[in-house]
Amino acid sequence: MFQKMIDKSMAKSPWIFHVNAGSCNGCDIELVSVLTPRYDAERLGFRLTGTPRQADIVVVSGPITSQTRDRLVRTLAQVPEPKVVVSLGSCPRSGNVFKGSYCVDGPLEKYTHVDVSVGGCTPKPEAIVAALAKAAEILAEKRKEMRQA
Amino acid sequence: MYDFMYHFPVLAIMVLFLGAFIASLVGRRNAVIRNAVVLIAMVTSLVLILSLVKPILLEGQTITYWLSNWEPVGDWAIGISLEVDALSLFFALIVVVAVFVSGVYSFFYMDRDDSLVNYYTLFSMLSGSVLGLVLSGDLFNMFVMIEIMTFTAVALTAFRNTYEGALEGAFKYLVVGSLGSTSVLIGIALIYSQMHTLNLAQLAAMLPGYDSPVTIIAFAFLFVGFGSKAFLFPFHPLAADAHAVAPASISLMISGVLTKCGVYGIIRLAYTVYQNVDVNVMNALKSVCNPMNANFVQYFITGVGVVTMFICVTMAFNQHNFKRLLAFHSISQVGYVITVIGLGSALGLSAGLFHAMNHTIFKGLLFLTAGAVQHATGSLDLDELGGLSKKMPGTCALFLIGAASISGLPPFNGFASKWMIYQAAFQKAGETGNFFFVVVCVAALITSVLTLASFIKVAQSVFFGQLNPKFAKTREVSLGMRIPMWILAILCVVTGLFPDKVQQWLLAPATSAAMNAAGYIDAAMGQGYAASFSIPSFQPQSIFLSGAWQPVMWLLLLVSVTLAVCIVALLGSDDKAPAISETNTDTPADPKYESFFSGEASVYSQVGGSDLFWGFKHNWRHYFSFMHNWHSGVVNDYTLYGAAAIAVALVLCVIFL
Amino acid sequence: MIPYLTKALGNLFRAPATEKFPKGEPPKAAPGYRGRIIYHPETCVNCGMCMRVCAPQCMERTIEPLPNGDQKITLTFDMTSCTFCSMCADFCARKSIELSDDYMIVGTQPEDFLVSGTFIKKAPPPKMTPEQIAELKAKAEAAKAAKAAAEKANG
Amino acid sequence: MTNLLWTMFHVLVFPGVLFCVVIGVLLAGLDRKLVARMQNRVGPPLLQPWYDFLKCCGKETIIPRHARRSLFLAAPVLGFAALITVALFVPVLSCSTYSTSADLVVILYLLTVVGVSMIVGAAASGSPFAGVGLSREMVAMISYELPFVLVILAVGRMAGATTPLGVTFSLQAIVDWQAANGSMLFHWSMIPAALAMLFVIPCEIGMHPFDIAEAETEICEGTLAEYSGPPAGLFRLTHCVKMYIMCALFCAMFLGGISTGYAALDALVVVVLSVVITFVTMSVPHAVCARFKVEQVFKFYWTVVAGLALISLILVWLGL
Repeated sequence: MFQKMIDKSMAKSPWIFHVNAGSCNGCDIELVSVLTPRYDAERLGFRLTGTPRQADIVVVSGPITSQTRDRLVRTLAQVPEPKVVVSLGSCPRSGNVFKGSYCVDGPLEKYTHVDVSVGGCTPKPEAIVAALAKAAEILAEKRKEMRQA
Repeated sequence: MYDFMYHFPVLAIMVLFLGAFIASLVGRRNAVIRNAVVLIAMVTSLVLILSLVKPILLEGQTITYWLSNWEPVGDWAIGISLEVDALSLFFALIVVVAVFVSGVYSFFYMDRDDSLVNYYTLFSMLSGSVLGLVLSGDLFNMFVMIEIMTFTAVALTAFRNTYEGALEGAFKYLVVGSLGSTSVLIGIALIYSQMHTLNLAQLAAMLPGYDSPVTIIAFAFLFVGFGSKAFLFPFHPLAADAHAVAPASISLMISGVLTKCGVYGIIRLAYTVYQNVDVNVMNALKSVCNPMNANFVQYFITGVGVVTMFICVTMAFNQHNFKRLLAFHSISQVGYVITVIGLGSALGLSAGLFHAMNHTIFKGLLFLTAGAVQHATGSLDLDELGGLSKKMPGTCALFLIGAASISGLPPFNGFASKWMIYQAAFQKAGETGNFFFVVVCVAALITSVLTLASFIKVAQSVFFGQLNPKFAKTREVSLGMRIPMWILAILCVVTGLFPDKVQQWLLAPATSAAMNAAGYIDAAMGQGYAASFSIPSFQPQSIFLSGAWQPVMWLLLLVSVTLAVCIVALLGSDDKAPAISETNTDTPADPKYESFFSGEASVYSQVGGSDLFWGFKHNWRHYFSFMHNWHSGVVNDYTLYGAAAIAVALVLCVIFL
Repeated sequence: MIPYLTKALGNLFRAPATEKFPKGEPPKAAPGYRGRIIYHPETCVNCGMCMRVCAPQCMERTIEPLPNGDQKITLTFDMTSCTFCSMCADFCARKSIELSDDYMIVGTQPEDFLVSGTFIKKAPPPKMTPEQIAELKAKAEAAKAAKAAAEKANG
Repeated sequence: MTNLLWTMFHVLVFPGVLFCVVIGVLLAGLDRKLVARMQNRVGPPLLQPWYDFLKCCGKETIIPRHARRSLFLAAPVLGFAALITVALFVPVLSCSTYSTSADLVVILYLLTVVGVSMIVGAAASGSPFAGVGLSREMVAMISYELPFVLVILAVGRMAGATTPLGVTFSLQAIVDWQAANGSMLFHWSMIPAALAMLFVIPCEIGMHPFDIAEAETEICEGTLAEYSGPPAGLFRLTHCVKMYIMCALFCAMFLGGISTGYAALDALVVVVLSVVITFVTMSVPHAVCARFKVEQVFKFYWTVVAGLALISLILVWLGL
């Protein structure tokens, strides 16, 4: 019973940790705006945490510059299982306008499995909310898989 | 019935001095014999004093021993006497237990030093002199013992004279300590010039009714002298300098035992000899037999205590040296004791005695853990140490017990005694309606929080956080060093859990004895002697508590709640997501187990020492910078403060008494 | 602080400003919003201008020759690479690229982000021989002459 | 036997674990909802803290390399248990379980134990952020302790003025005095103390404008920086339960003596009062204020709040 309750609440309380991997700050601002009254992601249980140790969803924005690469990998490793990785905006998947730069080590897939991506430069907050909601569903599924494994 | 026990006090003292003598004779050849001699001496005195518990503490007898059988003739007590009532025995118990623990610890702690024969000789002499002081029935003998105590302590402080500042610390202690001793001597001389006797019992009978400015001045001198032995404000900087460089076992002695001698002296002086503390029952008789202004003495003693405890705790905030920090706390706790002793109520006195006892236990424990850290790492610098809990888990646990005790966290003994202290101060305020005692109570409570903060700082700087790579090869100290610490830690818990038993068996008899001046006089000088000087007979005071605290019940509840939480956790436990820690330490570090540092690679980054409590220090920066300048470290200044203290005490006493 | 306080307390009795979005339809984007690209391959002439102006190089063109000499041209726009600058649409002479107001570019697979279109480019007719050219020229001149004759006759 | 059963009932159900957790979670959920509404948002569901806790239980617990494993895991359990024991000692209006065997100073220190367990847990985690966090937590503790102590003394004097000792610390005596003389809050000289206590509550709990120790944007959750999984959840739950306990303590100190005669009804009244106190002391400042700086918290508590408490103490001392 306890386990089922945990399974159910998994999708209801996903906490977000945001990694800026060299982003231009556009996506970061939009991610914060998701918590503003108009979009209010908190009503779905989302909360921005300050530490990866308590995060369920890691949101990565930016094209993974060579300066941030190691820090990103380390931070991703420090998130406890089950976790979901969301790539925010066009940059993490492709590099966007920074593609081919000497200091860009993208895409994000090279370092981790990306569960949900949001396209856009920058995505609209509604799109981010939709992506996070999807990520929460995936989180609950991962928890079930982890328990059955 | 206890005829043979009549000799026990003097034997307990002599055996220690004899131990010192024999150790110095044989010790140069054979370390084992030397240690055996010291151990035998310590154990013998421990057993002798413990065997006195039953007749004195439980049955309320008083043993008076006249050396060479020079009993008083014609009501003049000229001979040297030992007078052991419950108060003396209470302090003697503290002394022998501390000496035993410190001695056993020394055998393992001092293993890297040479010329140990000097150490053990001085150590035994120090022990003997302190025991002699608390058991003595004669003011001049007290002075002699104080002198032996001070000089052996000075020598032991400088024992590790290769340490930076060791000689300096010892020199300061010597100079300013001599000032205190001189003050005692002047007081004794003044009293002798007036009363023609120095026997405590006889003085206790004669002094209260004797209206003379000379005895009042003598009181000021004696108070400052004993205060300097307890390192009260403004003598506290000495303790810091001495403790920081002394071996840990000697720090235990200085903070746990020597300061208690000062406390004992002040209690004897104010309660038994001068009886100038307002012990409520005697209110009516006060105007008849005591010319001194009892209220003033109370305010004076309490005021000194409050200032001491508050200044020392704030000074401890800024220390970088583990033992220096402990030294300031040591004086701060003695400040608590002096504060409540000044209240003059039965509850206050028992709280003070309880705290004095607890202070020896927990501060001894803390000094020994500091010694263990020093022994294992060779450093005491709070800015440098860190993360030792992984290397020295036993010492860390012991330190946490000691820290919780001194910060007054339930259910340890520090809480039990501090709780009594708050009640005593607040009740005094309630009874007298005087706001001063409310301030005392608030200061005591705030000091307690600041103490907690200091010890959080030590815990974080020494035992938690990240291990300095410099100390990667640190090993846990030997069992021989941990056992004495465990003894003290267990005492911390036991006295904290059963304060009512401690109250019943130790504190109540000692409190009664301290307040029972008539009984003390009669035991030495014969029945009826006190009455002939119209010293009122003792009426036991009952203690009312204005609150309630049952540690055992709380602990049971805590354990049951913890169990309940654990059971719920186990029932709902999820073996798929267990608590995981790194298993393989050989392969390159797995970043999963690194501390989160915004994704940075794991580097040594310890937040500790002077980095902590910024918000507090920032607001108090002017006070701290003033205090920093005031504690100049110059021996001339400290001597000046000491002289000023004597002058102020004299002026105040002359004006108000 | 007082104005904040009154505002906060007032808000308690006001309907919240929050969108209903995750339940129900996503709200419409503002006019002029540049969202997911719509590509009309039927009008595309494969001029390649869009690829030249695209800063993040989000288009990929594959040219596949067909046996009859035609070319199958596939143009793929990667929405996770696009900056939605609308440069391609502006430069497209045939207006075969436009940016819609669909901002919901969310998916779990890379394919979810691809917009592609395919068209077949007819092979040009085969080259003419000199005789044919001469014949055509003669035809043209004959027509010219006939025209001139007709004008003369009318004039 | 029945005695043991009653003890078990007290520990597990009322006013122990179950009651505290349920009310604490509801209060915390309500607080979040109210803050959201005041910020013109919809806000999370009422049971959100409970979901958060359950979610944490389903996560992995990582023990970092620099952590001291045993203390790291024991600290949250110990803190939670110590907090529940406080609940057993705080009288719920006139209905008290063990409040005769504890007093205000004991409660003050038991609450300190809760804070210290969090500090020790943070220290044991070995993280530099936790180091900064515990330093701030301690400064916050020093800050609110002075006004708290002054309030306790004022209440103790007020309730004990008629007793032979002139003062009292006993919670039971305070509640009895209020039953006889009306609640503390309705004596005008106690109003500044009540105000001071209302300021102490959010700082003691670490609610938003005073959450300097867990500032997630500055120092990465501070004391909780390395906690993951069930221990982190337990810390959050402790936080929720503390909200209820501080409210109940305020009720006992300032609104005690009101009795309906039925224990269940009394508990309900306390819950309702707790909701009001939560709204006034936690939700409104949370919605209106930005986070204080460390030194500002200290200054604020040692000047304004301590001043309020001191006014009350002096008034009470003058017999007003």
